[in-house]
Amino acid sequence: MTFTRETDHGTPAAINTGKTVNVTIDGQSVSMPEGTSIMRAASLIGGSIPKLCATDHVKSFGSCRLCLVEVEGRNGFPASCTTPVAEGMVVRTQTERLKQLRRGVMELYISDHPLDCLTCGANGDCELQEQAGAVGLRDVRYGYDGATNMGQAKDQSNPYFDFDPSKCIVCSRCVRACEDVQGTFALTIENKGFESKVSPSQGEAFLGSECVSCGACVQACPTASLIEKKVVEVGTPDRSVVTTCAYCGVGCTFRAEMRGEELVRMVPWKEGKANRGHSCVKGRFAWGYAQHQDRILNPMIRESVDQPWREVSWEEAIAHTASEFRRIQAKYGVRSIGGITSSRCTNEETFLVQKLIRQGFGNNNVDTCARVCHSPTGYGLSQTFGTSAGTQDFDSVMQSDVILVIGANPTDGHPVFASRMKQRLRQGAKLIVVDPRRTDLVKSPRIEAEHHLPLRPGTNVAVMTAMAHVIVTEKLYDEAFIRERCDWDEFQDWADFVSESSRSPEAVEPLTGVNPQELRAAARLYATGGNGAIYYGLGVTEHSQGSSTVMAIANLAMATGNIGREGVGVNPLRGQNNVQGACDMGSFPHEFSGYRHVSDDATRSLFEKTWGVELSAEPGLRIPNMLDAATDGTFKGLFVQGEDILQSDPNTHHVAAGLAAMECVVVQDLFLNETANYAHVFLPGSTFLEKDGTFTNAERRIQRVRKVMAPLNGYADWEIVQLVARAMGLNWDYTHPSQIMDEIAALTPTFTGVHYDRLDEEGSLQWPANDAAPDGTPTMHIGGFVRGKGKFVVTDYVPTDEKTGPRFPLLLTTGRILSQYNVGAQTRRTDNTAWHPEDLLEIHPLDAENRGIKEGDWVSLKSRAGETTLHAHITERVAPGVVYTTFHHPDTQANVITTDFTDWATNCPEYKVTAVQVNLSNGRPSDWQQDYNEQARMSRRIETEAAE
Amino acid sequence: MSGANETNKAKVYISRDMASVALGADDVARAFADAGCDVVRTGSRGLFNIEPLVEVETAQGRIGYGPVCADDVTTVLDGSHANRLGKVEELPFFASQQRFTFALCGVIDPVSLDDYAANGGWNGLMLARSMAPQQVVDAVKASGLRGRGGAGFPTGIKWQTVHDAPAGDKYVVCNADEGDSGTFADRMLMEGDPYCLIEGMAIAAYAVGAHHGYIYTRSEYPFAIDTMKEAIRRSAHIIAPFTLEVRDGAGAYVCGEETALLESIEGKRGQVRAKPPLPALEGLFGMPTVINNVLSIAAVPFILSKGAEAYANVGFGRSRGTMPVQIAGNVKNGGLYEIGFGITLGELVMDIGGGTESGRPVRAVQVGGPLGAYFPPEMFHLPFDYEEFAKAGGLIGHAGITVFDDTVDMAHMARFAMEFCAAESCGKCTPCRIGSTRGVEVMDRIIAARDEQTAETASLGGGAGYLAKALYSRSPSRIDTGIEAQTQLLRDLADTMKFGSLCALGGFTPYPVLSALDYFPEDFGAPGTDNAPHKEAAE
Amino acid sequence: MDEVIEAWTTRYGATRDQLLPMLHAIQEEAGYVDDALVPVIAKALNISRADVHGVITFYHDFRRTPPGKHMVKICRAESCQSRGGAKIEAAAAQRLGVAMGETRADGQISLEAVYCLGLCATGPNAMVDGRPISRVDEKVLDRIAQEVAA
Amino acid sequence: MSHDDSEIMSTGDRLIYMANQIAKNLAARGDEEAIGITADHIKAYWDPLMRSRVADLLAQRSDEFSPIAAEAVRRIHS
Repeated sequence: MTFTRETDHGTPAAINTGKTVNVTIDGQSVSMPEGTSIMRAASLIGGSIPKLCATDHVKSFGSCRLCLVEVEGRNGFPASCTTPVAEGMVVRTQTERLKQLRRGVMELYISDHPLDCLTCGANGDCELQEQAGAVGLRDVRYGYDGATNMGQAKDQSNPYFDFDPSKCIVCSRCVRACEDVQGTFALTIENKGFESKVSPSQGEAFLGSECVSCGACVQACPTASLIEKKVVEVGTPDRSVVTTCAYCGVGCTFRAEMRGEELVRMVPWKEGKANRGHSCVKGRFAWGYAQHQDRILNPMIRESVDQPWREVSWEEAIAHTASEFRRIQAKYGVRSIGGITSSRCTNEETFLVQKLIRQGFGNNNVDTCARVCHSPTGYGLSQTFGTSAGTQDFDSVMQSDVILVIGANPTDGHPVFASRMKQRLRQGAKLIVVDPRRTDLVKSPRIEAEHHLPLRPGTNVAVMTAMAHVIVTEKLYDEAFIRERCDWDEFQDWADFVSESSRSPEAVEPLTGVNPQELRAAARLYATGGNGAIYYGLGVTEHSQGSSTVMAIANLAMATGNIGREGVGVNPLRGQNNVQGACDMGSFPHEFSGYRHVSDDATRSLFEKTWGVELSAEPGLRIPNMLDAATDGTFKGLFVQGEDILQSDPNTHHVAAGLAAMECVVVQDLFLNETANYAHVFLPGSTFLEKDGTFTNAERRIQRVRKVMAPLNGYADWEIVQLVARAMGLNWDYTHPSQIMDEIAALTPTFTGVHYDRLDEEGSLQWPANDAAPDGTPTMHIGGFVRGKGKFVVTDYVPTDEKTGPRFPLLLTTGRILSQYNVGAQTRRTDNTAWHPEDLLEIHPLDAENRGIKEGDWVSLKSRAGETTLHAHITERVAPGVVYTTFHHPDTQANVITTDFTDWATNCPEYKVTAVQVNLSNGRPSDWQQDYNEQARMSRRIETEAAE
Repeated sequence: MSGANETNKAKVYISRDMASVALGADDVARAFADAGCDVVRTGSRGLFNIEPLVEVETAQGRIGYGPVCADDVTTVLDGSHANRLGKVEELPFFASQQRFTFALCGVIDPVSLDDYAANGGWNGLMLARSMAPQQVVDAVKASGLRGRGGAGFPTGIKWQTVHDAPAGDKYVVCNADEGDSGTFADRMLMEGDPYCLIEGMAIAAYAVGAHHGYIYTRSEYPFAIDTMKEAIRRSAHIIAPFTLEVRDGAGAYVCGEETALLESIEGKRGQVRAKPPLPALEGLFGMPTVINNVLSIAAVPFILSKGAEAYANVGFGRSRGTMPVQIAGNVKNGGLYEIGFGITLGELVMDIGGGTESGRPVRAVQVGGPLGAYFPPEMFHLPFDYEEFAKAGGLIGHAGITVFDDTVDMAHMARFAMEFCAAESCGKCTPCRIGSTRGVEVMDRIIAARDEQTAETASLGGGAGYLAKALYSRSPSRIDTGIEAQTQLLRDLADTMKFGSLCALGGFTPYPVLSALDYFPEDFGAPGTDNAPHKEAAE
Repeated sequence: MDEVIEAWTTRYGATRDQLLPMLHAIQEEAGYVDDALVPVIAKALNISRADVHGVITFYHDFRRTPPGKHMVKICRAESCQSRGGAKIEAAAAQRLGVAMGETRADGQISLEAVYCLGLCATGPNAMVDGRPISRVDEKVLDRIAQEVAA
Repeated sequence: MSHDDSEIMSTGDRLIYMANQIAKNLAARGDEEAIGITADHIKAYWDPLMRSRVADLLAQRSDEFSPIAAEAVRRIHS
C-alpha cells in the first residue's frame, strides 16, 4: 500500500478505439474515450466514488459493491467499475440512497474485520480504513459474536512481507495481480462463500508456493493483509522519490518511499514506461545490501596484496592512486595503465571513467563488462543495421503476433518484461523458443511455446541459417521490404548462400540435434505469422560465434520485413541496469561515446577541443588483452569501477595471473569483491540510492536515478572519479551529474536532446533524442536503417574449438536465476538467499545415473581450465549430455571452469560452451577452491588504524 | 374387461424416471419382465401419486394402473387391479394440460429414435435447416418465447444478438443446473424426451451459426446425465455437423447463474462474472454464446414444426406460450402441469394440486424456488404471469410451486433462505458472502427473542470491565438484540443484499425473507403488525 | 492414478476446461482427489496448482479425504422440509450414528445434506450409493441402516 | 596455481589464434573480401602493441597462420 498514493482511477485505461462518448456525471458533462468505466471517468474529473476491489493496476472485478451508482433510465444500482460509459448517460454518484447502500456494505465488512487500527501496520495507509470513514460508518449492529474469519494464523514465511488472513476482505486484488500482472498464478481463492480465503498454491505458506515474491499482490492489497515487513517494523513512509532499479536491463522505475533518511519500501511507479507499475523480487525487495555491514566505508591502501589493508584518509588514498599511476606510466610507458567502467554505475560515472582514462591516462585502454555479455550485439547490429542497440521499446511486444526467444531465459533474467511477454502470449501470440534447456517459457501455467528447438550448445548460427534456408527456399521473404530497405544484390548473395543444401534443416540436424520439421515449422511461423519479434540474450552472444549469430538474427528480421514498426524488431535483452549506457558512453577501447571510432578524425578533434588534450587515434586494450599484457609485463596499472572481473570473467586463473602481475590495482566498489583480493587501493563506492545520475535500459530508455539518502561512504562515485582526475592534474569541476550529461549531450549526436529537465518532464527518453527525434525514438529504423540500407551478412557456421571428448564428455552452459543477480554481490547480501543459497549443477537423470549421482549429492565439475565442487540437481530441463549452472556464488567459482575461447569479433567469452566432466565427490573443495579461499581470506584482512 | 390373454406376450409401459425409480418402478418392471411381459421403459407422465404406474397395451389403447407394487402383476394383467385408471391422458390432471413441450414425455421410449421420429420428431430441425438462419430467429421472436429459467428475457432477442455477432467460434449452452427446490421439469424432460432438447439445441446452433454445444447438468441428476449422453451418442449423425456434449455440474447451486455456469465449463471456480460484457457477445471462452434453460430450448421444436403463432396464441399479457409448472411440496397431486400462462395460483394449488397431502389447510406457497417469495392463500388470485408476479413482489422463476400446510414456521423458512444463500454463495461479492451468514445470525436472534429465550451474546473479553468500556462504540452491550431492532436490521440487510449483490443469489434471497416477514409477521414475534404484502418492484 | 490423468488428456485433450470432467473421473475411480494429485493434474492441463486447488475446494462434490464405504445423502431443501424432511434428517443422523456432513469414525458411512434431488412431490428424499429413495420414513431409514451396515 | 599451465594460451598463441579465428569466420565471403575485412578488423580493434606483436609472430611462426590471416597481417603493415 502506498501512502501519498498516486490517484488510483480504479480501472485501467480503456483500449483506445479513437471514439469518445459524452456523459454527465453529478451534473458535470464530459466526453470520455469509449469503454472507459464510469468509475474512471468520475475519477478523471476529480470525483471520488468509494471503491475497495477496484484498482487501475488490474481489470475491474465488481465484487466489493461499494462503487454502486445511479444511472438515469436504468433500474437498480450498477457497479461503476464494471459499467462502461455510454453516449448520453446521466450518472449520479452521491445520492442518499447510494450512501445508505454503501454504509450497508461497509457494516458487513467491518462485522468481520479486526478493530485494531491503532496498532495495525497499515494504520493511516489502509483503503478499508479510509472508505469506512468516507461512507460514514458509525455502527456495526451485527455484533462480534457471530461467525468470523478473524484469529487465523499469520503467514510470515516470505522474508519480505507478511500475510494476515484475518485482515483479508477477499477482494481478490492480489489473486488478479498475480494472474494478470505477473502471470505466475500462484494465488487462488480457496473454498467459497463466507469461508473464501486467499490461498497460495494448495493453501500452503507463501515461501513454499509457486510465488516468485514479485510484490505485485502486496502492492495491490488494500488492507494490512499483505504488507511489507519493513512497514510493520518502522511505520508508514512520509515521502517518496522516483528512481530507477539498479539490477537488470529492464530498467524498472520505483517510488523509493522513505521515513526520514530510512528507506521503508520500493514500490513500482505506475508512470514507469519500462515496467508499467510492475516489479520483481530484486528491485522490489532486495535493496537491503545498501546498508549491509559488509559495506566498506573508508578508503584503504597497501603496498602489496599479501599485506592486510590499511585504512587511510580520502586525501591520502587519492594522492597515492594518482602518484602510483603516474609512476607506472613514467616507468612502463603511457599505455601501461588502463581502466574498466561499470555497467552498474550511472552513465555520468561511466563517461567520467573513460574521460579520466582518455584525457588523464592519455590512452584508450578502457573496457567494460559489456565485453563479457553483449559486445557481439554492439558489433553485429552496427554491421547490419548501423547502430548497436535494440530496435523496439518493451511496449512493442504487445503488438507482436510471433515472438522468437533465442538464448534467453526472461522469466529469470528479465522477469518484469517476461510478465509483459506472457500477457501477450495469453492473448494469443505464438512463441518459438530456441534454447538447449526447457526454460519456463517453453511450458508453464497457461502458456506453451508453439515450437521449442532444443539445440546443442554452440550451434546457434547453424539453426538460424537453417531457418533462413527455409524462408528463402520457400519464398517466404518480404521482397518489397528488401528491395526498398536493403541492397537487393547483397540479399541475392546472402540468399544463394543460405539456400545451399548443406545449410538445410535436414543437413544441419546432425550438428544441432534439432528436428528438421520443427525447425521448418518455426521458420514458416516466424516468416508468415504476422508481426515477428526476436528477443535474445547471453545465450546468443556468449559464444565463439556470438557476433555471427547476432548478424544471422538481423538477417532473418530484414528478410521477413520485421523491422521498423511496432511489434517486430531485434531486441537484445541486455543483462545489467546500465550495460547499454556503458556502451553508449564509449567504454569500449575502440570508440568514443555514440559508437564513433577513435580513428574518426572529426569526432576525435571534437573531444580534443572540448577536453583540451590530444587523444590517441589507436584502439586500446580489451580486458583479456590487458591481462595478457600484464602477464607479459607491459601492463601494470588498473582502475576498476563497480566490476568484479575475477568472479565474472572467464578462466579465473588467467584473470588472477594478470592481476597478480600488476603493480597498482585500484578497486572502487561497495564491498571487498573478489578482484579486491589483488588490489592495492580500495575506494569505497556508493549505491544507486545514494547518488543522482541516469541509467539506460535495454530499450535505450534513459531514466533518472535520484539520491534518496546521503552516501554512507561520503561521496557519490562520480565525485570519487573527479577526485582522482583532479589529483592527476585534470581541471574537472562538476558540481552535479546534470552538467556531465550536458557535456555528453554536447559531444554525442544521439544524445543532443538529453538534459535532466527534459528527463524530469518526460519521465524518460529513448535515444536517439536529438533535433531529428525531440521526444526520443521508441521504434528505430522506421522508413530507413541508420546506416542507410540494411546489410545482409553471410554467416557461416564454424564449430567452436571447445570439443567434448573422452576426458570431458559433457557440455556445460551457464546462466542466471531470478532471485540472484550477476555475481551476487548485492543479492547475496539480502534475504534473497531464501530462494537460491548456492549455485547448483543441473544434470539430466541419464547422465546422473551413469555417474551414480543422486539429487543433492556433492559433485566435482572439471574442465581443461579448472575444477570446482557443488551440489547436483537432477532435472529434465537440460538435455542428455548438457549440464547447467549459475555463477552467483564466489565459493563455487563457476568461472574457474569456463575457458579462454571467445567470440571471434569482440572477444566476448564463450561461457555457454565448455566441455566438462562431472563426477561424484566427497564435497572437499577442489585444490583451486582451497588455494583461492586461503588467498581471499588473507587478502581481506583490514588493520583498523586510527584515521589521522 | 378384455385383459390381455396369457398366450401372446403382453406389452406394458413402465417409467424409468428417477422419481418413479425412487418409488420402486424398477422392482415392478422386473416383476412384469419375469412374468414374460414385453416391458417398455418410458419417461414419467408427471403425476407422482399414481406412480409406480403400469400402462398395459390393449386393443382400446394403453390402460393405466397405479400406484402398483411388484406383486400386483397378475391383477394388473387380468385388469382386476383396484387402481385401474383407464387411459392416463384422460385423467383430469392430464386432460386439462396443454403439453406442447412435454407431449411425448412418458409416452415414448426416451432413447428410441424411431419413437421420436414417428411422433413428428426432427421436423422442427429439418424445417429450420430449410430456412435462412434469420428466419429461424424470427420464428422464435414471433412465438413470444421468454426465458423459462426465471429471468424471462425474450429468447428471440438473445439469439438475434449472437446471430449478428461476427462469424467464428460461437456456442450454444443449455443451462440444466435446475437447483431450485420444487423444480424437476428439466430433469423429467431430459430423462423422458432427450431428443426434444437435442433438436432444440441443433435448431439454436443453426440459427446463430454455432458449431458446438454444451448441456451443463447438475451432478444431482445422474439419470438425466446418462440419458442425455446416450441420446447424444445415438443422434449425433442427425444433428451433424453440430456437435454436442454434456458437462456435469459439481454441487454448486450458483452455477445455475449463467456466467458462473460458463466459468464452470471453462474449468474454473463457479464465480459470477460482472456484466457487461453479456454472454451473447462475450460468453463461453470469450466467444458469442446462446445460453438458455432446458425448457426454453425444448419449446423450440414445437415452435418450428407447429408454427410460432400456435405457440404465441396461448398465454397471458406479455407471457406467451405454455409454462411447465411443477406442483411440489406438501400437495396431493404433485407433478408436472404444462399450461398456458394466466392460470391462477389458487387453481394450480387447490383445484389441480388438490390442496395439501397432509389434509391440513394450506398456509403458505413458495413460488420460484429458494429465491422465490412466499404467498398466503389471500394471494391465490394471482395469475401465472411474469409481470403480475413481479408486481406482487415475487417471481415465477422456473415455475416450481412448493405447498406448505399450517405446521410451517415462517421464521424458520426465512432463516433457511439465508442459510441456503450462505451455503451456496460463490463468495465473490460482499453483500452475499458476509450478508447471508449475518442474516442467519439475525434470524437466530429474532427466533430466540420470539421464543422468549434470553439471547445471551458472548461479550467481548468478559463483563463490564475496562475492556468493555474501552471498546465503547463497539462493545457488545451496545448491540440491541430486541425484536424491533433485529427486524429493522433484517430489513436493512435485505435492502443491502437485494440492491448490492452481484447476482440473483444474494439479490433475490430477500424475496422469501421479506415475504415471510410481511405476510406472516406473527411468526416473527411482531406485535400485531398488519401483513400488507411487500410492494417494492423486483429488479 | 497418474495413468487415469494421462489417459484422460490423450483422449479429451489437455485444455483447462477439462479440469472438472477429469476431477469427476478421478473421484469416480478413487472416491476422492488426493492433494498429492494436484501437481500432476496441474502439469497435465498446464495450469497452476492454485488453479486446481481453487476448483477442488470450491465445488461441494469434490472431496479431499476418502468417503465412507456407503454414501447416504438426505435432501434438506424446502419441498422436502414441507413434507417432514427436517425430522428425517435428524432421525437419519441418530439412526446411522454419524453427524450430518461427516464420515463415521469406522469409515463405513458418510452422511451428507443435499439441496434438492428433483423428486420434490414425493419427499422426504434420500440417495443411498447413487440410488434415489422417496417417501423416506422411520421404516425406510431402518432398511437403509441395514443396507449400509454391510 | 595448481593446474597444468599448458592449457592456457600464451599471449603470442592467443594473437595467432585470434587472427586465424577472424579469418575463419569471414572465409565464407570469399578469400579476397575476407582478407580485406580481416585486415580492417585488426586495424580497428587491436591496439598498436598487439598489431606490431602479431607482425613479428607472422615472421617467426608463419606456418601457424591461415593463408587469409597471414595475408591480412601482411596487408596491415604494408
